[in-house]
Amino acid sequence: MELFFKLAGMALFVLMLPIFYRLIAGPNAMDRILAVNVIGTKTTVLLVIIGMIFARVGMFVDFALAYALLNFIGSLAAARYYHQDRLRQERGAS
Amino acid sequence: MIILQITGAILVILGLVFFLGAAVGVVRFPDFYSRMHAAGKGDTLSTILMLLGIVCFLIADVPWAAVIHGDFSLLVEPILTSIKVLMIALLIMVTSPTSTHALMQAGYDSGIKPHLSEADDDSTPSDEETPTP
Amino acid sequence: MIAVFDICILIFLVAIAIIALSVKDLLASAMILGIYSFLMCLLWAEMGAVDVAFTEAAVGAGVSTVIMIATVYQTSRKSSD
Amino acid sequence: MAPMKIVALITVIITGGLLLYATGDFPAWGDPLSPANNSALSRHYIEQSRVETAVPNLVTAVLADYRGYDTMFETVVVFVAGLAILAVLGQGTSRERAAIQRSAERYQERDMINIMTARLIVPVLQLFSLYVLAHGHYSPGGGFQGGVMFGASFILIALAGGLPEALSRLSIPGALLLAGLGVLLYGGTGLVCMMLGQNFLDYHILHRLLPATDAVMARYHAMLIVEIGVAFTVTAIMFIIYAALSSRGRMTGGL
Repeated sequence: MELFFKLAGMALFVLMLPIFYRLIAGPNAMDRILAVNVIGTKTTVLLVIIGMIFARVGMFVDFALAYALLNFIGSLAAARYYHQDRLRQERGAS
Repeated sequence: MIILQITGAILVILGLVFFLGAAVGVVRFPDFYSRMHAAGKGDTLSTILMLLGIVCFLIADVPWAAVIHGDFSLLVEPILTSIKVLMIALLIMVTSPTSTHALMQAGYDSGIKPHLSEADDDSTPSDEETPTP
Repeated sequence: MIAVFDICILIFLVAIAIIALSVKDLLASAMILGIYSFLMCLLWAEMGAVDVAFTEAAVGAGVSTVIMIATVYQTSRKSSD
Repeated sequence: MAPMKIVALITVIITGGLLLYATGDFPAWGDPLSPANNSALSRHYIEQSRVETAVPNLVTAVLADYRGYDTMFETVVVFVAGLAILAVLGQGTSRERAAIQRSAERYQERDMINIMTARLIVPVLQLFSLYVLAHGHYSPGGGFQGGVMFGASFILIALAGGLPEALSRLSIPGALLLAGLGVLLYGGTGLVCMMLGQNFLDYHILHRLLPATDAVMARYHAMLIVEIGVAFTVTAIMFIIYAALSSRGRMTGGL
């Protein structure tokens, strides 16, 4: 079972590589923020998987939960930034 | 209990398959909105499936032989942990679509045009900000 | 075998640091520093420093990204170098 | 590429290579022969902290009891950082604030979905942060982490519903009062220890004040009081930093 979770964690790391490609090559900032969002969600799973590998899930699940709660704030802030930026430009134009 | 472990393994592998779909979609799709579509759906579903698989493993790990003999105190910690993992799945089910929605709105606000034409489909998958209509 | 995790996370850390330095857009750079913090949290957790990992998760996931975005909003967006 | 960038790249690559090289030498988790266990002091912490303080989480015991000065002045540093941000950004003239408020009101459009999700998440976040604060003796966590998460819940309210919405729940004077109260709670615990005839932050004498506790449990409970003080300060200062930075000190408009 430990080996299974190690392989699953490695598979998650390998599957993150395409997302990293989008992070490096993304044509504009929004694509990079998308990649950040995907990697942030996957980090929660990776934390729980590391807990399974060490057989101490009760300890690791606490900050996986904190992560799942807080990860949402970053993308919300980016969305607010673009919204306010557009409003500011419209205000400047009119 | 071996059945629960096999179920858990299948769920984790299924989650990895969905995440592979999301990763391919993020690389291959032509414009920001379709990439966001792949990332949002595949990511949320794969996360939830993998967490459910981990819950199956946690329940299979409980020493059921001792519990059946009346030692219920062994049940407390695994069930608490399982509830927390299920809580993570629930919260991701709520927050991840919301952040996808917020980022979609942000893409609209920042003036990204969707990729509409069929003509330049195979020329450049990673388009610039304003494709020709 | 757990050392493979270490090496994966450390290579990703170096890659993320280089990307965050080379991106001109400061908003994207702030978000990429968020990934740096995610990977740092994974590294602490995987090395056994669980309290430090919790601090990194609490500060890096929510607060520091938001504060950097707020600062970018009040200053200019493009890097000047 | 500019020469400074090449220097930075080389530094990053060398540091990363050294870190990768060093990963082979890590001791396993819980290895009794790891170099961190060699000195007499760390062996004392590992063997005696459970006996002396009754706290299972070694990190909390070291952080809040054995190294109480360290944590106290960290709290003071956080407090002073918040005060410095408020002092540097200033408040702007009242006319400027009124202008920002008028334009912000005219262009106010908030997203309904974000507000609803924030309403759903904020109680869970606050409850979980209180759990992290109270359960810090048994699992990772404690005052700092719980405080940061509680402050993040106010930031979430400000992002979803606007800065005035969050300021109506925790105003800036109220936040400053809360931050000062946290430092006072920490320092006051130390002073009470001094008044009872012991050293500063030497908690075990507090069993005379706290009901029905012996010297060991007095240290256990005093650590909880101290962590609550840290959480107060960190909560208030995180929110103050966000509110001041996102609105340039004007406390209206903003993100």
